[in-house]
Amino acid sequence: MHQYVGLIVLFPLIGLLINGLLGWKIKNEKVIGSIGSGAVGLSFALAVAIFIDMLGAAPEQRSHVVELFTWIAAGSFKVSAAYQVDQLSVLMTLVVTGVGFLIHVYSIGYMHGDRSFARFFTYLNLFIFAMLNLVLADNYVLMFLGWEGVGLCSYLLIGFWYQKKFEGVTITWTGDAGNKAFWVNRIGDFAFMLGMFLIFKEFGTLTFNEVMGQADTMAVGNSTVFWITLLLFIGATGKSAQIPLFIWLPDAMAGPTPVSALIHAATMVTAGVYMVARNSALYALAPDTMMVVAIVGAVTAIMAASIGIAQNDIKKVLAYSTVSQLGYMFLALGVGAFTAGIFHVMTHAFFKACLFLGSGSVIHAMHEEQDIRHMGGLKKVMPYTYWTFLISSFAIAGFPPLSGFFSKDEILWKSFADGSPILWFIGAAAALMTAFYMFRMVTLTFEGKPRWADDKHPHESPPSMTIPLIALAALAVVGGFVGVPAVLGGGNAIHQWLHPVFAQAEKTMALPEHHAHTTEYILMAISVAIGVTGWWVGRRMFLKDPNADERIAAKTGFLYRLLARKYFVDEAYDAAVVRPVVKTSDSFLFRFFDVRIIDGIVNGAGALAGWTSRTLRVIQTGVVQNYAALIVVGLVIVLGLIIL
Amino acid sequence: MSSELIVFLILAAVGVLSGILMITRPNPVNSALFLILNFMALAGLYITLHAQFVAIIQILVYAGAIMVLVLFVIMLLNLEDEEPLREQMSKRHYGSLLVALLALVLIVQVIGWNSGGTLETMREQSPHALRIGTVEHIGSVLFTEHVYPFELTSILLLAAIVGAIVMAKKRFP
Amino acid sequence: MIPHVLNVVLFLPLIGAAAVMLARRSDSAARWTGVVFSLLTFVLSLELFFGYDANNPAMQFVEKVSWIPALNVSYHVGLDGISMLLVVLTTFITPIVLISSWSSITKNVPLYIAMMLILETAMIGVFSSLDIFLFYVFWEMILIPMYFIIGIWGGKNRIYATVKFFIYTMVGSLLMLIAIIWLGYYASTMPGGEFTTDITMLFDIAPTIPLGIQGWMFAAFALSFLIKVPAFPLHTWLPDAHVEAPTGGSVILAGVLLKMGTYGLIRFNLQLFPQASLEFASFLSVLGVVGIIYGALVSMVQKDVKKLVAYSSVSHMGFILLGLFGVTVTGLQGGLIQMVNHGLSTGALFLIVGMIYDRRHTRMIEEFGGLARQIPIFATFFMIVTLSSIGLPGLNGFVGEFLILLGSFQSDVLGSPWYVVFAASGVVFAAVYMLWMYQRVVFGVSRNPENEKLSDLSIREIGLLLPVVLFIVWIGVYPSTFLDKTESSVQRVVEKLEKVQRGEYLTTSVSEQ
Amino acid sequence: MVPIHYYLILSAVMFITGVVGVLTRRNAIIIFMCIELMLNSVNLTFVAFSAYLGNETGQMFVFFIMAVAAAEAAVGLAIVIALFRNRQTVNINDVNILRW
Repeated sequence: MHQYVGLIVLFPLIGLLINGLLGWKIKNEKVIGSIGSGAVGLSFALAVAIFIDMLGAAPEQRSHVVELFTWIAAGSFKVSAAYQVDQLSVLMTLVVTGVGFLIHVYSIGYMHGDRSFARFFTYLNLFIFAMLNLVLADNYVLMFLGWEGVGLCSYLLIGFWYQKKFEGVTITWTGDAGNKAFWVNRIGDFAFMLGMFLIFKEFGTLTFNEVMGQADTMAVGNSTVFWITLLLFIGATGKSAQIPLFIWLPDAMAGPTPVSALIHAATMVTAGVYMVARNSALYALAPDTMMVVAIVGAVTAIMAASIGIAQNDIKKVLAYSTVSQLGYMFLALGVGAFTAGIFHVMTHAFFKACLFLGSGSVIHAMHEEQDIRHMGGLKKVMPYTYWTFLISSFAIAGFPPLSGFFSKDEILWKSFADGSPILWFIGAAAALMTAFYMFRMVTLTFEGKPRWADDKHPHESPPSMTIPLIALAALAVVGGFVGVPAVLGGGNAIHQWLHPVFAQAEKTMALPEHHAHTTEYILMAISVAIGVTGWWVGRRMFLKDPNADERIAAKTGFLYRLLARKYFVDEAYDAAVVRPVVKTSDSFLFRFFDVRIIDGIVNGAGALAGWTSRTLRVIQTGVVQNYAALIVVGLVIVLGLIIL
Repeated sequence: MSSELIVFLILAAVGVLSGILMITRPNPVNSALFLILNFMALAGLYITLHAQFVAIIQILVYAGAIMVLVLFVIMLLNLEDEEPLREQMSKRHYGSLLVALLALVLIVQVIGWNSGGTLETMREQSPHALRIGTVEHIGSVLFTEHVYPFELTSILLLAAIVGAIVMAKKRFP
Repeated sequence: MIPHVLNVVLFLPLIGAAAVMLARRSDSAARWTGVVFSLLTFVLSLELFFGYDANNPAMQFVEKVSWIPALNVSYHVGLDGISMLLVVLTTFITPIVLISSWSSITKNVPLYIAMMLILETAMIGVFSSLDIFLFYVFWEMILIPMYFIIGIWGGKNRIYATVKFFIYTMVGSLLMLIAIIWLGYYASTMPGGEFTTDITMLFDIAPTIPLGIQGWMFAAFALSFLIKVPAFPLHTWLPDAHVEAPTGGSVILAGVLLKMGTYGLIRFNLQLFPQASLEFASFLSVLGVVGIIYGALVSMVQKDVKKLVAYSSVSHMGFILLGLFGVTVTGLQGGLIQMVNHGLSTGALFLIVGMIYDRRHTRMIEEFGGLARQIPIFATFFMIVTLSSIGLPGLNGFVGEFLILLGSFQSDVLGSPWYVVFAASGVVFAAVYMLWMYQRVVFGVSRNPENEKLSDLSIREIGLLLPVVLFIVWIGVYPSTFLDKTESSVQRVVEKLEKVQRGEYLTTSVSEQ
Repeated sequence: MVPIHYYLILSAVMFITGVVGVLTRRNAIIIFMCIELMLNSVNLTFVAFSAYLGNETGQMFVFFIMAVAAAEAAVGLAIVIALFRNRQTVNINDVNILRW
């Protein structure tokens, strides 16, 4: 089956071409939506088929490379448009197409009546196309194509309602938010490109298999590999919204909600995690980078979670939650738990997509209202949304036996066992905050008394929106069972499945086996307790007093403002980077250097010639006698020279 | 002082004086008449140089044809007198005068007052001088050796005639 | 096979120019004549592309006729992969330019068409000359039509721009003329040598010039080409020329004329003066890198869209310069494909700016906004071309920039990764200035009521942009079509330089012999 | 005997007289006549050399110079007439159209 992998990528491409070129003529939303969703559905079906096919094969025969054509070749450099079908990429493909398909279906309902309906589905298909290239690529360059491609889609979709205003630091329009996302991503991509150059210089190839093959013989701690992995990781911080490049993701919420769910929660932002996992063999060679990854992940997790506490925009809360969860994933990667990271990518895709779609359903019902302080009591009005939202919230808070529990717990356990207790502590603290802000949000949105204006008439969303919600909630419930750890008597199927991909890295790192289950049980209990505490506090506090925030703000003062204003990171970047660059470019480089100095010299040379001529022109009086007199003067001079 | 020298000096004095008077008269007619006198003196000098044919041509063409044409134009235009030279002398005029005199000094310096250089051998006229100035000799040389320039001269004169007519006649409407 | 196809391609536009002047009674007759001739030239030039044997690094389609026997100057033309690609680019762009001026040029139409066709002949001549003297003649011949195109059909400040353009170029090319004469003279001092300007001969002779003199020769040639490129800090003629030139002039200027500079650097500087090239490589690469960043930063703060695109050219051409002087096959191939890319994408950007200028008679960014709603087709094309310009993978810009950066990163001549580190930051800046401009022009809401009345692109305008976009995607997805053609020629250039670097190339000065 | 210097110096004096006239007078016709004077002074030099060298070429020159002078007179005076017709003056200070 694997040789048909090209078709998985081709279907969304066909979908986007049909909708993009003929969408304005089709006009019928049903048809456009069906084409868009159908294309992704077909890809998903094919991915499932390949997956089943692979299940039937022996573990060592599950990895294949399908080469389509030579893409770029110059000198010693050659890359192909080739796809690598292995356990990791198939898993990611399943998540991307599966969740993607559900969100496509949801969008048919959500985008109903939008004048750019076809454009929206074109972009969504383009995104799936790019994302599939990213996860299926067998070399860095093709991966980079997907990498930038998803960035482009993110840009296009954030600014999809380009005539809408959006508030943010130095942001007025949704398009500005799109630009910010693209620019910040580009900074990451810049590092990614440098990483690629360095890889090519070191290994002479940019194909994953060949690079990993050569890496097998390298020594741990190689400094080139350190730089390679660090640069790639900086690329990942851009795409996956980690410190220091996380600032774009909260503003990316300017886009339509399905976009937030698909791109800015479930798939694209996990690309960095996938990329690091794909290069696990290289990272294993660079323990220093691994440390950086782990620390960045942990710090991002707690920082974003703390910001999430003080946000009132339903999508902003979820956005910071996403950043925080991504931090977990990197924490996992950093301590060498690649499987756990990918596992969390998968479960996170389920429950976060569900949460975002649920929030979209709420926003839809509330007529574009996003402030949770003006909601409340929606439980009765929109039960499907409420229940799915609640289930997903429990999942993210890590309540057993929901999916989030297994993946998050594995990360925390590994960070304790293979990392350090400090990392575990930060992770646990972030988990507490996560549970707190999630239930603060759930309570403010759905419970208590309605606080919305009288002219609003919330209603439950149409089936095209609720069915994906239910499907995702179901996945959020059962998704974790593929990774039940051994201590709980599970086979940890996902670990088994992914093991061949990470075998090389694990061999290099040679992590110790942990046989003492006691610690694991204790930690598990603690994390369950944390989840329950967060839920209880969050629910109690805000059920009693929906304005509890104001009391806290009054009490803590600056600390609260710090959180509410997101640690002033945007302002700091603006003052430290954006403004100085623009100002220097404008007043020094352009107005002074270009116009005054260079053009000054050029025009000065011209002016000098002009001045000389003007001076000499004085003798050109136009009076014949003067010319004659000058002739005589010339005669005198010539004669004088003859005599002398 | 030989008689030849006396004749030369008289003619030279007439030539120089008439030249100076020519350039200083306010009235163009007077100037023209002094110029004719100057040409006469030159014709005399040509005679002393045994160039009879040139002397005659000088009278005929210059004093006769050209100067008559000039007088004719002056009268045709009915010009008023220019203001006296004295009153219009400006810095520029003095400058010109100075430069011109300087040029004269330098030219004379080049020639040498009475001696020096290659001119030293030319204290007397060539014995051939008598022969080459005759009409017969000039004619034979002109129509043999210099026949091409001579014929070309006719084209030049034709062009001058056409040019003069074109420029002097009234414009086409 | 068409016999003497290069001669035909070279002179057909000139014949076309004569035909246009004969048909000058009616503007539309002149337009049609011009378009027919330029399209015919393009079709014939396809024979050059498909008939070119990619495995043969030698000059092909060679024509040689003695011209000035006393100086050994001959009409000697021929193509290798490098020049073939640029010739086809020229013949591709010219019809587009002619059609683009269909309704925007109304003054003295036949003369405009004729000038464009003369320009085409001159440009093809520059790329195909195998005799420096002939090259110089074509090089200078470019100036005349360009002078008139900007000077007659340009904007308000056109005379200033024209004179600046003219004098900048002249300053460079006069020094080049001196160097050409010196080269010819040097050839005559070789044992049994005679005065020659034939580069196939000079390729062997010139590298033996002692390094000191070679440096001066290199500088004389390079100055001329760097002005044309234009490399920082010799670029200030470009924004003025672009802003004042009519759309067609801008397109041809960005699309082809700038390439003459980089082409000259490959053809003459690298191949005639290899030792000096290696000496100067890091200096020129620094100029390239500074140009990339400087152009991008200055571009960012422009208020006039056309000026912004003009400065972005400085940035893009900086990449090419870096690619050439990294002296690797990868980098040079990238530089070459980037020349084509820049011609396509910046050319298309100027077309697009011209289209909006025709409608609104302004190019100020602040005047627009919300165009996506009024004129969506325009916005779509604008988006694709913008993305190509910022080097999005899958479109052409990426292939060129990536190969250049990759090549220079491996370069032994440069020997330091820092060039690439700084140059790659241009990729970030490119996204900043292009998308910022795009955001302000196309997204948001209209800041001027005039924008509400705009009409979307006509069939003619779509027809202009479609082929360009097609090639933008083509090169992005399957660049091998073009890279394969140039590979062997580039390999030959690089091998020569590598030989020199290893010291294998025999350097013998005249005095030693 | 009269040495050739005398003729040459006389010629020079007359020539400079003509130059002074050209430089100082304003009436175009007088300037024109001054030029004739200069031409004649040169003629004198030619004839003198012709006589002293015994070579007729000098006189040939004079002959052709006269032809040229005649042509010049015709054209020059035509110009003066045209000028007067257009400007009602022959004062060359008023005629400075050479100045751009």
